[in-house]
Amino acid sequence: MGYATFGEVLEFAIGRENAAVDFYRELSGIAAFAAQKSTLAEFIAMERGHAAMLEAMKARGTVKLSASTAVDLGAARRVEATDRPPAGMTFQDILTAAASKEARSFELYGRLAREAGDPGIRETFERLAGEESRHRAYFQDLYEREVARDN
Amino acid sequence: MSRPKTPYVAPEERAVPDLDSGKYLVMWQGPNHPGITGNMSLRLVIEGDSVVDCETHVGYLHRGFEKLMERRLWMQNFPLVCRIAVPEPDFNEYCYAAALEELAGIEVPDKAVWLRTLSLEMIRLASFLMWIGGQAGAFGHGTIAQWSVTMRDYVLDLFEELSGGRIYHMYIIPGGVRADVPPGFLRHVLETMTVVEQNLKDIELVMFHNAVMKMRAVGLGYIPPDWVDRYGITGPNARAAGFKRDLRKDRGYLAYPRLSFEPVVGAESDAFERARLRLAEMFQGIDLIRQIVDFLPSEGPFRERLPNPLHWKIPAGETYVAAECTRGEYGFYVVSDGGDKPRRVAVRGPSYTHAVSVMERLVRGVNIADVAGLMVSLHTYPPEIER
Amino acid sequence: MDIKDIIAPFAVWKRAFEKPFTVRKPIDERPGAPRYRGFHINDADTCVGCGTCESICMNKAIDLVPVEGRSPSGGDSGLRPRVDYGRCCWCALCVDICPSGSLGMSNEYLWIDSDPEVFRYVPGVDPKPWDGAELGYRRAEGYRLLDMERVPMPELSHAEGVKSFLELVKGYSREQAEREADRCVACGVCVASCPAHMDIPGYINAVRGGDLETGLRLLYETNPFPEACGRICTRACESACAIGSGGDPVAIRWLKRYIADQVELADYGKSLPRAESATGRKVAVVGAGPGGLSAAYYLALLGHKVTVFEKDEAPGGMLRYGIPEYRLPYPALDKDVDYIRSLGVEIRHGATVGKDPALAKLREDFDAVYLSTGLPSAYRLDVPGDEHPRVLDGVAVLAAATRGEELGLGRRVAVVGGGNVAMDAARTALRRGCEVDIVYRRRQVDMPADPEEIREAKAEGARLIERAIPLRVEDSGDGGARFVWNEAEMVQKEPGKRPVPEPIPGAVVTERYDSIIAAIGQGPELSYITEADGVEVRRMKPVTDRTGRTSVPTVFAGGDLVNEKKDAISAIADGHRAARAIDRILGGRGD
Amino acid sequence: METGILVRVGYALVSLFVITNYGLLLIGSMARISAKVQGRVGQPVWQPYIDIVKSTAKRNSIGHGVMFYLGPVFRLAGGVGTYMFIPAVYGSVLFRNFSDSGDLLLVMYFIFFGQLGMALGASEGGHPYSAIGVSRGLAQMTAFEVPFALSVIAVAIQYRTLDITAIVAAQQGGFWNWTVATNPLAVAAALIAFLGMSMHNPFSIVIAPQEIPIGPPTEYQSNLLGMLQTNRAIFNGAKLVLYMNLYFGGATDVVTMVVKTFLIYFINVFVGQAFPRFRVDQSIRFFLGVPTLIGIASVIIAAI
Repeated sequence: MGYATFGEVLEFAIGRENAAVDFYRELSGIAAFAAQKSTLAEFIAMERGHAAMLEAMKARGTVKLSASTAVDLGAARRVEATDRPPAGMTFQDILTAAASKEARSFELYGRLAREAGDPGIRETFERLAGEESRHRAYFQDLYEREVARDN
Repeated sequence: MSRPKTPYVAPEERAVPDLDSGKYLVMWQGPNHPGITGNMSLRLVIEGDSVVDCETHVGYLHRGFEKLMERRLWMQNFPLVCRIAVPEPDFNEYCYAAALEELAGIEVPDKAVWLRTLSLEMIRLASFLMWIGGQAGAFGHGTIAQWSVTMRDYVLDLFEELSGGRIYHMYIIPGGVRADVPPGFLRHVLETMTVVEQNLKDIELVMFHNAVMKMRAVGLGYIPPDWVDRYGITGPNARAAGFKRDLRKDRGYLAYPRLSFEPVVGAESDAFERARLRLAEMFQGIDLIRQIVDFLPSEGPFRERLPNPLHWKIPAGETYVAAECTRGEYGFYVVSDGGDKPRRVAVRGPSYTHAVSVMERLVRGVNIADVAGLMVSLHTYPPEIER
Repeated sequence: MDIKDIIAPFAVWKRAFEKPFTVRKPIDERPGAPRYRGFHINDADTCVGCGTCESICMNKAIDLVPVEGRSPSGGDSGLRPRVDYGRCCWCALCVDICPSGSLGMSNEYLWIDSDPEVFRYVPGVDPKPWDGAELGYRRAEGYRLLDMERVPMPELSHAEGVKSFLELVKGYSREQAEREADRCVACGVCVASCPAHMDIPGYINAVRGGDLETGLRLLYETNPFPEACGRICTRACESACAIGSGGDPVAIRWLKRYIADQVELADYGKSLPRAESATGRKVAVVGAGPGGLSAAYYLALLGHKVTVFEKDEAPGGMLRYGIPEYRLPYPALDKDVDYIRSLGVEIRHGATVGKDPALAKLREDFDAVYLSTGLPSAYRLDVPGDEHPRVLDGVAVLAAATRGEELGLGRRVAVVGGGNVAMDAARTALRRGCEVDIVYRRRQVDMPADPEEIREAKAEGARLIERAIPLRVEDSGDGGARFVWNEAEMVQKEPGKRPVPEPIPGAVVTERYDSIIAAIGQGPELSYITEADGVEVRRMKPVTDRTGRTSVPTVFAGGDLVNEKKDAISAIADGHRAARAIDRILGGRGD
Repeated sequence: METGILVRVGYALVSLFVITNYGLLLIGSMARISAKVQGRVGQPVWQPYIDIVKSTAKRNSIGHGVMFYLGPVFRLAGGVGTYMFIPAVYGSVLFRNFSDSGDLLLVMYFIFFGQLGMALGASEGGHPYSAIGVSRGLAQMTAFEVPFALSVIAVAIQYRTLDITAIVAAQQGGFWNWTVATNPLAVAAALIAFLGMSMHNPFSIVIAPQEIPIGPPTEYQSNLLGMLQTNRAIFNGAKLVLYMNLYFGGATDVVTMVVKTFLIYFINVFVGQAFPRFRVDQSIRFFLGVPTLIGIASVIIAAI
């Protein structure tokens, strides 16, 4: 494990959030019309917010995220999507992509937490995992409400 | 007590006493006088101890029912009509319901017919019991009044059990009745009838074999038979004058054609005769109630389905439905213009005839002490005068 | 004088040796009879505050008043009856008529207080010693003042119905309609629950009185699609109906249909209003569905020139392309649309806004634009293999059926989803001779479809497979597809939320189908809104205010595209609301 | 002598107090018995006390002149006077009252005195019909006084004295010495008159609510009514003691007095519950008929 210190852990996390921003921005680039762009812009803003929060955390040296893991709606497995939705992507495609991305982040942080030797770092990863699971739940909830209404 | 060979009959012409002569005294009896069976008032002109002239004054109880009914839905009038004759509300309920059913062409289930008959006979008995207390009380015999009012309360207990109300039963609803008999009710009816019958026998012994009662009542308030049709006298007042008239027989409504009874008829036509006749009718009523309990079907619906009471419209038409109540012919004349409210309702209560026109003439020449007893002997209920 | 007359009266003394009639403590020893009509009791939770008690009370002793802790919601006015015992005559007609059966009477008859105000209270809300009394007056068994059973609607039998696309529901006769209308107590709870706030008691009253012209006028005041809504409305009103609290709700939908069915289109003009004069303002409506055409109707009534842009070849939107003929026959829909057209509304078919003309052009050419494009495309199944050619789009299948195209569904068909689209697709497939399985992720009770639709789909022969989570679609190699799902169980994960299906490990089922129709949900088509238009869109919905106005002052939006309910009547309500708002920005008074 | 008088006055007051309470309890218990006949549980025996306390506690706001106030005073004076000149218990110092100071005639005068005072007072009550009520009452009183007076005359002739104590003394020594045994006709006439005097049925004419409820009970209220109610107890007691002395051998101790008077009073109730009431003309005709004849017969028997 290369992320031994608290700062490094946060750096890693910030990196991932920024990568997410880039991901959505990339999607936005191929978006065909305004409504898609506005949806993606919303998600970008959300991920930017996470990154900013982590930055602030790093600056203060405290972690304020809650460690409780959000309820897994069990749909992550089902929402197995590629990172690159087609150009004519629908709301469904965007939500699926976002949810699966959050799910992968959650799994990653979870693995990192299990592997971390230092209790402080483990705790930080667990908190990050919890945060990502909440994001994923948010997207899944949105999916349930807006897309799969009849399902 | 022997009756006079030619009873005194007041002349039809009203004497006009000269009130300024100092010979007469104008005396108001009522409206809160205990001898006036309710809120009405008699303006008596007396000379010495006897009444020279009488004028009845009503209006103390006027609530304008007939007019109120024109402003209420057909079904909303159902709880209203019973208030027209307080001690005997069921006849209002029956006449109103029957009139509506006739106009709307509704057939009432057999069970409801029997339950209605039961209800009417029970209230007849209660009403008579109240009357007999009044009659004894008017002559100062409070003991009888106490007994009979208790007996009436027993009958009202039955009504409470059957309908949920003691005075206003609101049981006979257009289309049928409101509920079947509760469990054990018929047994209670028979038990109560035994008690009432026993008590009536006591009353008969004490009140009708009583020297003082006879002194007071015999010969009092003689109604000549020729008055009956002229004044429209009905019920026991007419039967005591020798007329065999009873709507239960003559019109044969409800289950009466299927019951066995003969109208009681008298001859002497005075207060004592009327009292005796009513007592006989009470015994007859107990018998009728027993017959009804025997006949009452145990199964079957008790109410015919009616349209939504909030929108119920009755086809245009008019009808008059009458029933034999304790005082005589009780009738409802109902006119519908096809709307959801009655166009006009007129109530024919026997008290109007008896307590106003007959009373005014009958009371002339009577001792003031007898005015109350005479009035009660006509059996009138002021609330039904002012509907 | 008889000596007996002097001796006999002394018999009164016999009584002195018997038990007295009266009792010492009447209140303790003599409770009211079990049926006694004493002070009221009310089960405030069962009560729906319909106020029928208030209507029947001949003394006006009952008032419906707001009470602490209850707010109006569908089917509950939030009010509760307050009884004034200065007026009450204890007739108990209120108990007899109470649709929900919540009102009763205790057998308490004694209550003394020096403050007269206390004798006016709300039973069941203001606590009283007799609350919940066992004894007291109740409506007798078998005695109702109201008719709690709906007049049965003549319908084609299921065996008959599944053979063709004939309309199933035949409609009420005059006698039936009047009898059904008679059941209404005109409480008006339904009005609040109707998205369009139709004057339901008003038009039911018109049916009862046989005054269909008034009825039609009342219908058109809030809804220019009476024929369509009279058949396919989601009828929130009937769920709210006070009669439904103790029996079958009044068949409000069928009564609406009855009015519209009975009046000939040619006679519509006699009872319906028209614009008094043209304002000269022009409004463009995008989408000729119920929402768009409603907006067009009310705008036309206000004197504006309305042009409707519709990409399809016929008007009606989802009413035409989404709802099968057996539920809403095209002549009925045409009647509604034709009347709207008769007011001068122009419908341009084959005009796909965004391509031709562009939204910017509409904004330029018209004084206002109303967007009512709905949710035209079905979402994918979203499982591996969902792009298999035998996986079909439910909405497209229904539209193809409308166009009379050959569907080519094959013999065995799976419909995935539990909404009305799924039911319609299933029943359409049944009518095309297919064997249909409806595959749903949760249970039947969780299905968003109208229970009646589910019942009928099953009755017509569809097999319902519950708790089946789709896993993937595989090619069967013989021109069909294998549908693989995982059986699930319902798990209550979070208290208060609906239970969630959890896959049972290993319980995987594979079935071969000729076609798999996906009907899990529909999405909007918003590509016609460009960034340059400046219409703010959030989560694939144009952002609007209460009146339907978007961030661009002259552009309004409504219907399925915007609202949460996503049904015809809500779209109609949106259209009406937007029409009034548009009128206001065009200088009118908006009414 | 001075102290002797004071002691006697003191004794008389005690005697008056006892008879008042006895009278009230008697009324209460008779009401209770009447209730029993009527099928009721009835009022408490002490109800008359409650009534008096209640009436006396009420405010009086109506006055109709001096005579109106004096009416109840006369009435009470009549009651007290009647009692004061009758020996309540023969041979007892305490209950001797002032019996040696007056004779039967004085007592009879006092019986009338109260009624007349009442009539004067009530007539001034301001009610136009008061006169009717009072005249009905007085007419009946005049009628029942005839047999009563005849009976008293018979007794006076029989015992050759008008001194009540002497009359009682003459009856001592067993039942066969009582007037009821020696001159039953006189007793019969007196008892029938007593029914009228007590205003129970069938002679309850003045208080008949169904006829003319006009007269003292309607005109007087509050403490004046309380006074009348008190008098009713005293007056009843006095009359009962008088009857006991004249016809039933008097009493030598309080217990005998209570038993005898109770039984005499019960005769009223016994008849009263069984009959309705006469009209006033019937009542007068009645008293002047058979009871008067009996009275005359008793006088003749006593004289012979």
